[in-house]
Amino acid sequence: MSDEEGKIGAVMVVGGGIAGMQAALDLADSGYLVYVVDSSPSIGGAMAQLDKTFPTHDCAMCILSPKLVATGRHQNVKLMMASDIHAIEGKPGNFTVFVKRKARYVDETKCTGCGLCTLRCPIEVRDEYNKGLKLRKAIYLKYPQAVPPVHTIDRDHCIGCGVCETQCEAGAIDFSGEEELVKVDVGSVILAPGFSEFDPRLKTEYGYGVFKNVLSSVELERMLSATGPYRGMVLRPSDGKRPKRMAFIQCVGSRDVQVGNPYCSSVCCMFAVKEALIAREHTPGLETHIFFMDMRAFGKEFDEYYARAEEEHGIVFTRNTRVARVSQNPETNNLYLWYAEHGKMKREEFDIVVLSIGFDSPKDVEKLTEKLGIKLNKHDFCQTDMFTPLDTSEPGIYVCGAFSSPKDIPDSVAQASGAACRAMSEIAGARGAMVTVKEYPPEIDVSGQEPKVGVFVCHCGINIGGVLDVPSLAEYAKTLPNVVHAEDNLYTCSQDTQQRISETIMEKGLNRVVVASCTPRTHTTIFQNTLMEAGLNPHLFEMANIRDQCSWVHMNVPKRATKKARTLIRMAVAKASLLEQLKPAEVEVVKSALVIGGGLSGMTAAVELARAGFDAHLVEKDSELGGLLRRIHFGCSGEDVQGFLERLVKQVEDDDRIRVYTSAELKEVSGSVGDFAAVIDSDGEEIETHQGVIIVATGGEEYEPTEYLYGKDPRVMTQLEFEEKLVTEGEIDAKCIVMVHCVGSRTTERPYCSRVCCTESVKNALRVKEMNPGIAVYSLFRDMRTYGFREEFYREAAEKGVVFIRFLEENEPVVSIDDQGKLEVRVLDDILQEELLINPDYVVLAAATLPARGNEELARMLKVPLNSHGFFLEAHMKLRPVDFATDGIFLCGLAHLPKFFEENVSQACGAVSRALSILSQDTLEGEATIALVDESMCRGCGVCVDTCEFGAPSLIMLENGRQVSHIDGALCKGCGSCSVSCCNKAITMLNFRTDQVLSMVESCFSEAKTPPAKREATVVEEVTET
Amino acid sequence: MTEAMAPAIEEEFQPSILVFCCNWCSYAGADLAGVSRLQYPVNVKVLRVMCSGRVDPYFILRALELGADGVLITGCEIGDCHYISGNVKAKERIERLSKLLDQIGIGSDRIRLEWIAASEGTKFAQVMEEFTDHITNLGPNPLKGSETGGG
Amino acid sequence: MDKENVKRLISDMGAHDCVECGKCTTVCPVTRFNPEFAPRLVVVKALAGEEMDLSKDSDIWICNTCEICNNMCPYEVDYSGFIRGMRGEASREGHEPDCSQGGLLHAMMRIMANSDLPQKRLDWITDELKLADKGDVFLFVGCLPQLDAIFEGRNLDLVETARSAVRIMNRMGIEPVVSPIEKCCGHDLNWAGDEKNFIKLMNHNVQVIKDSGAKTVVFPCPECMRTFDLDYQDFLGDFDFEMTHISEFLARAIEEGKLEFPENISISTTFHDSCRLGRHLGLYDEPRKVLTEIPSVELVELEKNRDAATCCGVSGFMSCNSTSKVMQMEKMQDAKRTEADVLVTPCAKCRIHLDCSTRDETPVDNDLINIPIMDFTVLVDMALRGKLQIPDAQDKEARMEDEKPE
Amino acid sequence: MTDFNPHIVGFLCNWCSYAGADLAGVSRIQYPTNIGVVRVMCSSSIDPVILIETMIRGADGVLIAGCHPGDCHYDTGNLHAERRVKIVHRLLDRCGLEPERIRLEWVSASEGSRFAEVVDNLVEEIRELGPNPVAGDQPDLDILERLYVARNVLGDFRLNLLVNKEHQIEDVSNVFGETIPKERMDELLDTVASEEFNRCNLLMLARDSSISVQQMADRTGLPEEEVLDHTVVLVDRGLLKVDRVDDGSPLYLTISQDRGRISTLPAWAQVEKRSIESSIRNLPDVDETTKAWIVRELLLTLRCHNCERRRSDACHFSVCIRGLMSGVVG
Repeated sequence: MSDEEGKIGAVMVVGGGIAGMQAALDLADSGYLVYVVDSSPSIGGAMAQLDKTFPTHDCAMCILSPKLVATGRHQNVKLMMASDIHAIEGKPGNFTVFVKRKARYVDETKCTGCGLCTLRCPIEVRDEYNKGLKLRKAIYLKYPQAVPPVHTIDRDHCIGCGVCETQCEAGAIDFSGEEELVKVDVGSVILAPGFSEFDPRLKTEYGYGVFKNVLSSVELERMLSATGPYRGMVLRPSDGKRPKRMAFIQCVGSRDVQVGNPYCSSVCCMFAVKEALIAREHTPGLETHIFFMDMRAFGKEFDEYYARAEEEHGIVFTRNTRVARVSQNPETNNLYLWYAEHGKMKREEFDIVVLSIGFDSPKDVEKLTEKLGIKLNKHDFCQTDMFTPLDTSEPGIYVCGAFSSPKDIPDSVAQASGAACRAMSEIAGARGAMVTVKEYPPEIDVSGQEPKVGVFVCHCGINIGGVLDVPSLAEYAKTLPNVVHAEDNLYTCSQDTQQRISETIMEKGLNRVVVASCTPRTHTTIFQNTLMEAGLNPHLFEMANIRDQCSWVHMNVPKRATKKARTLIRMAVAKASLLEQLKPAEVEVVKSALVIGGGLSGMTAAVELARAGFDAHLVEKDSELGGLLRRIHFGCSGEDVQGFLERLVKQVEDDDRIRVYTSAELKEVSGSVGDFAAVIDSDGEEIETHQGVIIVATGGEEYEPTEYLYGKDPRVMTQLEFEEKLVTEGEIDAKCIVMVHCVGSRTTERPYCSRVCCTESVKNALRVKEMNPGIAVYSLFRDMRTYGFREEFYREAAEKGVVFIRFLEENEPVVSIDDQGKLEVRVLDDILQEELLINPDYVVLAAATLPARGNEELARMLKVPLNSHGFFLEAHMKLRPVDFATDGIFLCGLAHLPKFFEENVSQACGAVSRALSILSQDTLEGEATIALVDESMCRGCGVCVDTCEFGAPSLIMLENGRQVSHIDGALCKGCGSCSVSCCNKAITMLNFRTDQVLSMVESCFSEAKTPPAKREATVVEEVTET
Repeated sequence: MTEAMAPAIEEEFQPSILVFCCNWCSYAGADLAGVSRLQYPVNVKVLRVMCSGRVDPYFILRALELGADGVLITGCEIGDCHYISGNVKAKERIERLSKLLDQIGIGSDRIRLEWIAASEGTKFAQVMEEFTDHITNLGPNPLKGSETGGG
Repeated sequence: MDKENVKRLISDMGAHDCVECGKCTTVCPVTRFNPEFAPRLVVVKALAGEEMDLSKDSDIWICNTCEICNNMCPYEVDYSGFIRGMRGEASREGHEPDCSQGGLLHAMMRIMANSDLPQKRLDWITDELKLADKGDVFLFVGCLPQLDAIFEGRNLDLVETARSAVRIMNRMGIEPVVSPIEKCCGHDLNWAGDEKNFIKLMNHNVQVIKDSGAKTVVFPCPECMRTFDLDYQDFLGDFDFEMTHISEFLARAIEEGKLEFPENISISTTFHDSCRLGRHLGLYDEPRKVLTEIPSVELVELEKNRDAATCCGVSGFMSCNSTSKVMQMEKMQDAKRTEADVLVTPCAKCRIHLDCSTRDETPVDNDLINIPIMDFTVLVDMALRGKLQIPDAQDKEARMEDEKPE
Repeated sequence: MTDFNPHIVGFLCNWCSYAGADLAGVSRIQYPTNIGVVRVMCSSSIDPVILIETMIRGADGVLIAGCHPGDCHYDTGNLHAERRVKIVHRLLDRCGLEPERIRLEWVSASEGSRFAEVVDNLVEEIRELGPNPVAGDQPDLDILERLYVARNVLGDFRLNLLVNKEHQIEDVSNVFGETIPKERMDELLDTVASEEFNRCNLLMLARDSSISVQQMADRTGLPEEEVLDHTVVLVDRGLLKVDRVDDGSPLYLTISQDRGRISTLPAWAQVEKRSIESSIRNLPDVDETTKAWIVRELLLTLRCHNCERRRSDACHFSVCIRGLMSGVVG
């Protein structure tokens, strides 16, 4: 169904990688029905193959699986696996998409992912997920943590012997499946199909596929992963030995016109550094060498990561070398790298050579685009432009992730949220139209009742039943205090057992449930759902992990493992008897937002918020809007930036949903997510506003250089000043111009890369050459970081005669004025190893981008952290780039990190989409397991206020003059640190109360002892045999 | 060593050890050890808490009083804590408790603090193995058998 | 709740004589700040034979057992004894009080009672201190080393009291006996009603002292002194060895001229009468005598002093709550008002609780309470050595500094 | 070597070849005495493991005789037998024994003379091939070990499933209603047989002391990268583990298979174990460890991997053993 003008409140996301998932979650949280279409049997995309992520070395699966589980189980997300788009009709806001679903031969509702079928399947196939280094069966799960955890039969290899059907105890296998065409009505479409890896075979000179020990970077990544072929060990495929020397060759299939990929794939430099570090961790004594042209470490804390890798971890970086070819020593299978250094041809021997392969456009992308009618750019990626980076050529169809241009995980996630925001703006009216809210029976109040515990022990097929004596565990459970019902079943998490559990709850009047099966980390929500369906508060539930932490790890001692399982169940029952029903705190959401900073990001955010139907207060400290954008005149391809700026400012000022406060400062902020109170000082006048969320877009400033005679000689200027000069004076009377890169960036004081200045310099150099090709332009750089498609402009500049001279950090160029008053620049050219002397007419400095001055003060006001360089620190560098740790506050633009125009626009839309996931709800539910203060016990000592990282506790004055602590339910995360730091235990942690934990400790060590006296009061009813 | 061959050493001292695991890192590491079927001694029993910062020194002393032969407190690596600094506080509290345990004669080598990340299944199994051996050599908890029982 | 026990308790403590005049309730410091609590009501309910809930949030646990009521009661009803009896009854029913530090202290004492573990409790002894295995004078150190371990963050250096006592004795030519196997005197367990474990500690400690052959036992801590002097002798009858608090011991030493003080320090002090030293043991004058004896040490009395002094707010780590905070604030403001340089207290536990209150977020202005706190014995030792080091007053910033991880 | 008098074991299917043999007897057609006959209900009831076991037991040749295709009393029994013998031939070749030592013949109930001819011809051929190198008191231990490996492979679920399903999939239809061409199935069976053989071989090598990929490759003559691939599979199956890593490469060790199963054998298996132990006692002087090892291997195959219930042909199998003992070696 749809709203008045026929808009449909649903979105189709093509591609289930990290970008697709982020967009789907944002849309689903904001009240839209989402169809995720992915050609592979489960979602996860390329990130699922990674072992660790740079620069934090987080384990990729650890940070990805919460998103996987959330997407897999979200009420408003429908996964359409092993499916592709067949055709699309209709207009923006009302599309009809025909989706072709390949047959999987496994019923998604029945398969529990237990894997018994794979044990018996006789057919072994090279596993694509592990790049062929490992084998999988004809019936397989793409990777252990796959979502949905449903197996698939690979029809090309399966000989149809039918043994899997005999093994499947859930009866989920059905061989009659065939391809079907499904019609789906959606309002907008988001394309996030990701990328495909460049086939290194095309670079024949490196011998991939011929020499055994030449690997692609993804193959090495699989080796490094614990679920990989060698369980984390790096072994030479030729002889299974551990390598002593490993070489990385960069730009394989990137920056290479010959193979048709002239662009830079943006991530391979950092990917190689990370792999080198992790490989050394896994292989003591390993030497790693990286052969590269430019080290493109432009992201957040990338440069420090690169510097640490070189100085602390001893990774050998061999600069500006393009490896000519690789040859092999036939006996030892070792490899020789041939490369030129200072004009001489050198040969170095290595055990393993890793090719850092670049990105290609996704497989069969032509089919997709011709069906959807969207245009591709000359590299076969999606055509977008600077001002609308998230829109494709087709209105109503949006793009995000690597398909728009090669990018790393944080940029993809930010863009995914951005695309979600754009997709929502099209169908703002139909929000919540197609979303169903699950109805639960009214909750029974059990507070007065005696604890009556029901224990359900699981066989989990043979996973538990194969080692532990499960029936005896169920019998033992019956003897425990407060237990009135105990049973064992084959698969407790299967749909039918769930049904039986809720019936048993109602029939026996159980008011506590204990399930002894697998890990609570993944299964608690399933069982809590069952409790709610039986009218029980979900927190009256406890799990005993007798699979992952008992049967699977004590296979050789089944008797003693069963004894341990009895202890674990006894502990769970002891705690269950003391569980209380908990109601999470609810907060009313004020349906408006505060945007701090009126630059490009701030204005874009305000416009998108208004378009989504919410009011925005836009606070700008200058007298007019625009921020740093006012000083940028044209884009790399000559786009009219100032024209766009005027249109944007007009759009902001004309929109009655946006209240603009210029030359205004934020005085004070209080409250928490859902209801922030802000006091704005708008040139003298104090205004109080209330809003549900805050978006920080305070932008950045250009660095005032002190080096290279800047400020002492008018002929030395910054790139922005030079751009203004080019535009205002129209032409330039000079014979020679020298541009110096990394001025103020990548120094000990500011050890970060300002990301945009390499491209800014190239842009201005091209404009100069366009005006007068006769002018000699020298560009002195340390690393050319024109990543992504900007590489084109760097090549164009070189072709047009701009001379690029590399200098090392230790011998920086020297700018001086000679006796005739002419400017003089001396620099040691790293390649030619000679000192050059140039007399330019102008020296243009690529000055760094600094965080805005007011960041410290604002950070203290909002209680959000800054990173060591003064930019704002986001909640998670990889997966929550636009959120803060404190809920309800979001971040975008230069305030997060210096970045390009189109990246700012994407991140601004991303911040809005994250904000909409809160604004679209009327009330917000906080955590249920939070801390509570017993005001009679509390001395108001303030220790908890200092302990808490989330600012949840605060000291309040009671009417009788006593000072006590109060904990804000919306902010408390339930970690429990404050309750331990409180000397007289005035703070109780719901669900982990001290007496609950102590009851577990006591029952763990008192085998026969009945629990201490005080619990004898509860008389155990006569246990009725069911 | 299979069950059948174990009867001879059945009476031999089998320590019972309590392990506090934090929900986000070390508990996930324990699960990964399970998923990869890494075998470790059956003497360890895990108690899940939301953060290592939730482990009160009294829980540990109470466990020792009730006859625990060893108590292992595990949490996220410093800097990885889901609640930013829960593990830092845990480290301080455990250090202070260790001094007290030495003074009253139980000895601080009965307890140990270990950081185990969610991806370190093998490390979890190793730590369980090492700590169980360490406690086995140390011998049973001297308080065992005395009916402290508390209150 | 066993009716017979309560009846016997009421008669033992003379509670029958209670005429409900309510004087106890008026002077009770707890009632002043926590209107729901009234000592009289507890006794009246017991007299009426009412079934009382003895779980951890019952009234019997809120009382600080500071014995102001005993002191004031015209009919000498031993109210604190009655409360201790009721707590014994509660403990038999398995109830435990809500202790600060999560019950760490009580657990430690129970462990000590039920085991003979090799303690490491003499690390505080420095070379300059001369001690003996056998001898006439026995110094009962008590739980000072353990308390230092638990409250390490506060760097109170409680064990300096024991060092000072030994230095002073060495100066008097006495080499005191300090026992490596001495255990906690069990004061907190006694007042928490855990009689079973208290008796074990008692028997052990008395045996240790008997084995050492000491004639006089000197107690730096008033709680140990009270427990030995009153509670141990209640169970075991009079001991043949003499028990004195360090203040009595020093007072007598000064009388006998064994201690002379150099002239060169001048300091104004005010003295906090710990409940155990004052009301329980009646030792009001001895500490004052010692302080005034030290030349150029001026003693300014608190507004509420001697038997009217209010309690430091917490006893046996059981009743630390909002009421105790207000009591501590009032005490510190009293001390500050005397404009003395330092507040001297004879009891390590009072020092812990008062120091804790100043380090908190305080409702009153900081400089109304920022008077440094010193231990009585340490002050005397410093005076003797002529080197005075006044510790700086603690406040919230100091606490933040201590807790910052290095 | 004319005076060599081969021992041959003949498995004759009750309905056709046994009747054929009787007919030869009735018609007094003479044939050499070297054959010891075991009557089985159908040629398909002979588990390929038994064929290898017979060779281990020292038989110089084995004859399997069944009904002509189409005549089988149980409809497709002989077709299964045919495929099983083909697999055993492949494995014998890998073990270094001449595949011709095991021969499959169709002899109908009416072909008495043909039976005699077959026996005669087989005896001659075996005589040329010479005695079974693992028979007698100095068995060729290398071949013996590989025979054990072959036995393990045939005991394993994977190869058995493919052999047993081959007929259904090639001739009738698979679960998708199609048939798989014969070449593809043969090629599949070839690769599976050699893969499983190599893997079992590696497990045998790594049984006592941990061994590196390099050493395994030298001992087996397989290329190192193939050995590495096999170690990956064996580690995943929980049969092999990385014992330790010395300077260059990881050393692998087989995880002992008893996993507590043997010690918790159900009652009937205990009975079976005693009967086998007693009957095996008079084997040629094989040392104790190999004997214990054989018992364990036999017990492993006795129970269905799937449900650990007793396999239907187990009792049959024990009967054969007793028959063999008395028939050939005695």
